[in-house]
Amino acid sequence: MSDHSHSSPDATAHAAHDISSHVRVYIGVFVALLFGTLLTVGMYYVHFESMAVTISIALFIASIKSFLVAGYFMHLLDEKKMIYSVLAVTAAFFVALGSLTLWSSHDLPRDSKMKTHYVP
Amino acid sequence: MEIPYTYKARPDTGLYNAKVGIWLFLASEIMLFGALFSSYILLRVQAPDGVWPEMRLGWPHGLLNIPIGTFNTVVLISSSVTVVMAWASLKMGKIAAFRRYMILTLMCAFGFLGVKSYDYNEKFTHYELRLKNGEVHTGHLEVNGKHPGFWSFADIWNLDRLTKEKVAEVQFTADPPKPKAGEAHAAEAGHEHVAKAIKRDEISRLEAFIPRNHNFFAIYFTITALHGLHVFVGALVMAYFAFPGSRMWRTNPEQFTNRIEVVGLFWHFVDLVWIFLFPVVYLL
Amino acid sequence: MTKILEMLGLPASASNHASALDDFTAYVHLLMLVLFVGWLAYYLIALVKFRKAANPSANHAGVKSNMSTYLEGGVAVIEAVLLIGFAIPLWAHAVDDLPAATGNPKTDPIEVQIMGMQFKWNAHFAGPDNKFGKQEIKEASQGNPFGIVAADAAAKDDVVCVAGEPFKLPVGRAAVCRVSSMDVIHCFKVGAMRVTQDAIPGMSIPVHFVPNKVGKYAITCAQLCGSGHSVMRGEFEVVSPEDWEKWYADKSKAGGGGSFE
Amino acid sequence: MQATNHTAAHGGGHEAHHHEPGFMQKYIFTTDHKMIGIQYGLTALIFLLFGFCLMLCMRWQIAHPGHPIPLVGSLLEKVLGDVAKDGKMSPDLYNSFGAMHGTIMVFLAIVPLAFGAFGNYVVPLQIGAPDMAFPRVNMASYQFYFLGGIIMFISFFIPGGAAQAGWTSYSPLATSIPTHGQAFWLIGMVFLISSSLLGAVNFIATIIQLRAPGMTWMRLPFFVWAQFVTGFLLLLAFPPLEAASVMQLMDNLFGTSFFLPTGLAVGGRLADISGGGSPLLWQHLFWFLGHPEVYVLILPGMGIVCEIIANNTRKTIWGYKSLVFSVLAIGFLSFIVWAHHMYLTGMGTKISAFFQTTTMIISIPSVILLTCFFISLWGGSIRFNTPMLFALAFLPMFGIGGLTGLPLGFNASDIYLHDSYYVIGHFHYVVAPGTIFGLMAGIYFWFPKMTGRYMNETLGKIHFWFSLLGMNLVFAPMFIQGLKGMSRRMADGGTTYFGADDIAIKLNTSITHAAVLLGLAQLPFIVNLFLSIRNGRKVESDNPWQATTLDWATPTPPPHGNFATEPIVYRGPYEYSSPGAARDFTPQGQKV
Ligand code: HEA
Ligand code: HEA
Ligand code: CUA
Ligand SMILES: [Cu+2]
Repeated sequence: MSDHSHSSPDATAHAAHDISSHVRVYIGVFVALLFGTLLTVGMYYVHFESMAVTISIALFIASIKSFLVAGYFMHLLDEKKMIYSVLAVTAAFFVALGSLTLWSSHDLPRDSKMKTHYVP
Repeated sequence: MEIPYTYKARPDTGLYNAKVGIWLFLASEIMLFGALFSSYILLRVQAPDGVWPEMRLGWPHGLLNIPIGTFNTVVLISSSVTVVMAWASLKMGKIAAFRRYMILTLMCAFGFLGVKSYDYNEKFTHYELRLKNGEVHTGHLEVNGKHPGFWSFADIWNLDRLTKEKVAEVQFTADPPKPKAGEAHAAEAGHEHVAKAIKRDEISRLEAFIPRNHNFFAIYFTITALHGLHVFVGALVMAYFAFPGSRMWRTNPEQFTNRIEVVGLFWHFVDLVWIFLFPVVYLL
Repeated sequence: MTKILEMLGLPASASNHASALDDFTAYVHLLMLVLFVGWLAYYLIALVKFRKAANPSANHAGVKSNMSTYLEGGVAVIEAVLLIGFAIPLWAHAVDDLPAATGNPKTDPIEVQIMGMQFKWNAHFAGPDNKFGKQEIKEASQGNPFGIVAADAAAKDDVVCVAGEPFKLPVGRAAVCRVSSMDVIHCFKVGAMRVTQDAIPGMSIPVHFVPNKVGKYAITCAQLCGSGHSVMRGEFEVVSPEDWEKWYADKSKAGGGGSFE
Repeated sequence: MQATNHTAAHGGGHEAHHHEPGFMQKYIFTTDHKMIGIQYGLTALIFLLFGFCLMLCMRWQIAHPGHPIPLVGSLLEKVLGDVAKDGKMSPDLYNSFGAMHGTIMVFLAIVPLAFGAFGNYVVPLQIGAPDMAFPRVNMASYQFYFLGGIIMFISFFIPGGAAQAGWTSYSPLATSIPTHGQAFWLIGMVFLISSSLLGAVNFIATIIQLRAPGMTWMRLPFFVWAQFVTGFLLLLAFPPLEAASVMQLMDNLFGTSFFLPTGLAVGGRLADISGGGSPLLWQHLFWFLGHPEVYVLILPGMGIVCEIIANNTRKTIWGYKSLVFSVLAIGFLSFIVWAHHMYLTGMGTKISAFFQTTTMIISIPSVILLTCFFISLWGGSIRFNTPMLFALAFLPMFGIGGLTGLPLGFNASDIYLHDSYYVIGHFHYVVAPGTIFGLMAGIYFWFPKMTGRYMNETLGKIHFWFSLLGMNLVFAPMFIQGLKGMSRRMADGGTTYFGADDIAIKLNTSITHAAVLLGLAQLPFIVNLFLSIRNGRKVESDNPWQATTLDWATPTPPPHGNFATEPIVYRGPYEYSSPGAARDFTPQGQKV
């Protein structure tokens, strides 16, 4: 637990110049986010052969953007252990929900039919 | 005894209460939106290949208005910056700057909602028309000389309603033939809109771009509406803190700053959801 | 062991794979029984021995031994054995080992489409030509739940039992039931055969079994499906192969899938 | 409670500037965790009774299908209309009572009682906090719960009646019933889920932030640990059901097809829907909540039982550390076992092997928990007062329920037992003589703290023995019915399947009688509860059970703000009969 980091909750501990250096970071992040948005949209107009590539690129950019928002705007890069633990658990369960549901919709008894009407 | 750590950090966790609270709340929100995203993926993966609407079951592409979506993305990103700047202003003790940034944020929030409702309306007035001979068109509808569906659910037509109101014929302006996936709206300019009369009896299905039309719209409206609700609630709370709530600045600046941080966290989360939502429903 | 379960009410089974399942269920119950009786005995002794009157002052630390760790480890090991040795293979057999056709019309598995419908079970056989008639969604109706296209040549000899009419299966020959539903989720359960499978609209899932006793068997619906759930009961009869051939041929001639005009 | 408020109010440090709030402030719109706890408790008990009354009507129908319900039949006909024609229970009514029995018991009775009431009342006291971290959120949480309850209750009286698709609300059935009962159910659920979310955020934040000085994690009473894990289960498992509820509501009201596949027929005709949805998606989202939910039902009960056993054996809990790790393991694992409710929806070998392996793994920490409680008895000096009797009975009852979970957890044996009365027997053993007993134990145990008076022991013992008898006579025969192949949710009690002469059908009647007995056994409790508020024997001190945890270090009843002076914690929670100590208990807040 690193108590003497920048985001020490004690407001008075913040020297003003400290904050203004933060502000520069925020502006930088903002520009990066705009750039990411442009990239995402641009990617849409450039046609990739496979859907998989398109999806991967789009999600990759979205992940970077969300990393920036969470990391800098939400100060997650500089957060306390307790919050990390909560988020880690949440992330694990989210992944479990998505992946196990998807898996079970693909691992069916042999010769089962899906996606179709009941008539085989 | 008073409740401790309402704004001072607890030494061993390094956190004040509301910060713990908001992160826990956001964790539950992750599961909420996560479940919706998972459902989206599952439904989409299970849908057979094929491009809607030519094939009833396929997952549609390029039906949403990308420029509008992009614009809204920029709006939300900007609002995230202004919120964090508002908080930074408080940290530096500048209440006036704080208020300016909050007003900017609110403008972004309501701008987002306004654009979003325009977007919704565009969908409500757009139709998918299936003919008994197997042809499928999308386009705009004119019934008895009126263009239906302006900001209103009740105006939306479907086959049942045509039958009930004994409409024998509708005028249908088909969209331009789709050039390539993804450029549906870009190409609209060069197209001449000619309405064609279509008999009620030729139609086998008539449905606006509303949730029941296709699961794509179902999920699109459900997630974006839920997201919009978050934007709306967040905006209300921020409006409160920007004006009446800011009295607290005079009595307890530290607690007030914390509150803005907490509100900001919520707002950034809403932004985060949109960052995924935009490519996933608009682009892919 | 299975005897004990039968004394408790488990009905006699009538399919080839049933005894393996029943044995397994019995092993699990044996484990449960041992744990329960063991702990209960300990528990009662502890309550009597350490009641306040007999033991006015408590011993702070209590038990010092590691017995419990071994016990928990033991439970874990037994569960692992049951899991890997029995449950998973049994399940793999149930869902993966579909009996294969060899081309011999006398011994090949019999394919049946089972369709749940509020509140009836329907069955559809391919008929003597071994080919299911064409089926289409838009043909489906209450009377023709399988959506058979009557005009199709292959459909003419199909054997169809709708509206709860009992059907028949030959003894000793594998049956593959492809279970589905047209409206809500039902559950195809034939207790005596030890088969259960949800009937889910939009899906068709096979279950297979080899009936080994002639007799009449009830199909129940084990999933809540509406107001008629409790009366949604079907029936089939397991008969000798000769009787079955006869029934099959008669039924096929009597109209079969061609009757849905 | 007000009467004793002053007689026993020797709360020395009751802050002087704190003026007495008015009636509304104090009892209705209160932010005091203790009053909110009591609100939760009373509301939940009323719903418990209501859920039981629904079940009595159903049990009558099961035992005597098609006969008018005695006593209440004509009343039901009057208020509910055609579904209760001639005072008889139609299958529709049976289904809606069944669905609502499940829903009410789970979401409106047990969870609010276990988590809302006990959690609210006891957790802040045990960790030495003045209140919850967010008192107003706490109030909102109760109000959401109350609203959700009202919506559920109203749904009985709308045309067509309440939801009929079981508490599991499987699509497409849930969407194909042409009444609005299901929509009410879904909206009600959204409120209840939101309430639980607010509650969970509050509990977890409180436990993380407001522990008194010296109250380290490993000094937390086990009850607090149980509530902590429960909080996480609520926090992370409920939102998916909230999402699913919204989606099913869309299916219901706006004609979408999230959970409806292509080609669905209603009444033999192709339904006018877009299709393309997945009925199994609903089940996944439901059970993703559903399984953690069952641990929400049991863990607080276990916590209570642990406190009471330690107190009444006068000895530390054996294996505190393994208890804590087990409960954490249960919490974690409970998120990845859910599909054991779905084995028979069509699962391949791999995925079902995964889920049954996790199911078996999760049974191990449950075994550890029980083992620790059992071993804790050894060497104790056991007092058999009413709370202890309930707590002791919890152990074998949970044991039966848990052990019968094993054959359900192995998919091979579940093939035959799935959706039979065996399942009903399994989970009622865990929730009824299990959790309810745990909660009863808690009520008898903390009643003196809440009111300054004991509950009557004689009435308590009558309540206990007849409840124990009743519960077992109700639920044990269900295993036999299940083994005989009787399916659940049968509006005719299974007569169509078995014919009236079968043993299984005969058992129906005896179970119904036992259920009536069980109901009668609650009368002494209700009398006891209300009479003891004013007439019970007064407590001799603030710590009548001579317990060690901080909840007993407060004035009785605890005033607003709870503690006269900030408590400081010096030791673990269960220092009973420590060698060398003057008394047979050493409170956590006592300096050496
Ligand atoms: C509080 C509630 C609760 C609890 C704790 C459990 C615990 C368990 N449950 Fe249960 N379950 C339900 C509530 C609960 N369940 C409900 C409500 C349903 C039905 C839902 C519906 O369909 O409507 C259900 C259904 C259900 C099913 C689905 C059945 C079906 O529909 O086909 C399965 C299958 O795996 C299962 C398994 C288990 C297992 C393996 C455990 C394990 O965690 C159990 C572990 C415990 C032990 C192994 C006991 C250890 C004790 C000892 C070793 C000592 C014993 C001796 C003495 C006491 C003397 N449960
Ligand atoms: C926590 C959950 C819970 C609890 C406690 C109970 C408790 C009981 N349940 Fe229920 N039950 C379910 C959850 C629960 N049930 C669920 C989820 C289902 C499945 C529903 C479905 O199919 O969808 C079900 C289904 C179910 C069935 C099967 C119905 C069917 O499949 O057709 C039966 C049958 O007998 C039954 C019986 C009982 C009985 C006799 C009790 C008794 O143990 C009740 C004991 C309670 C009391 C005796 C009341 C005590 C009252 C007080 C103490 C009041 C005090 C009041 C004041 C002071 C104001 N239940
Ligand atoms: Cu079909 Cu129950
Ligand atoms: Cu479970």
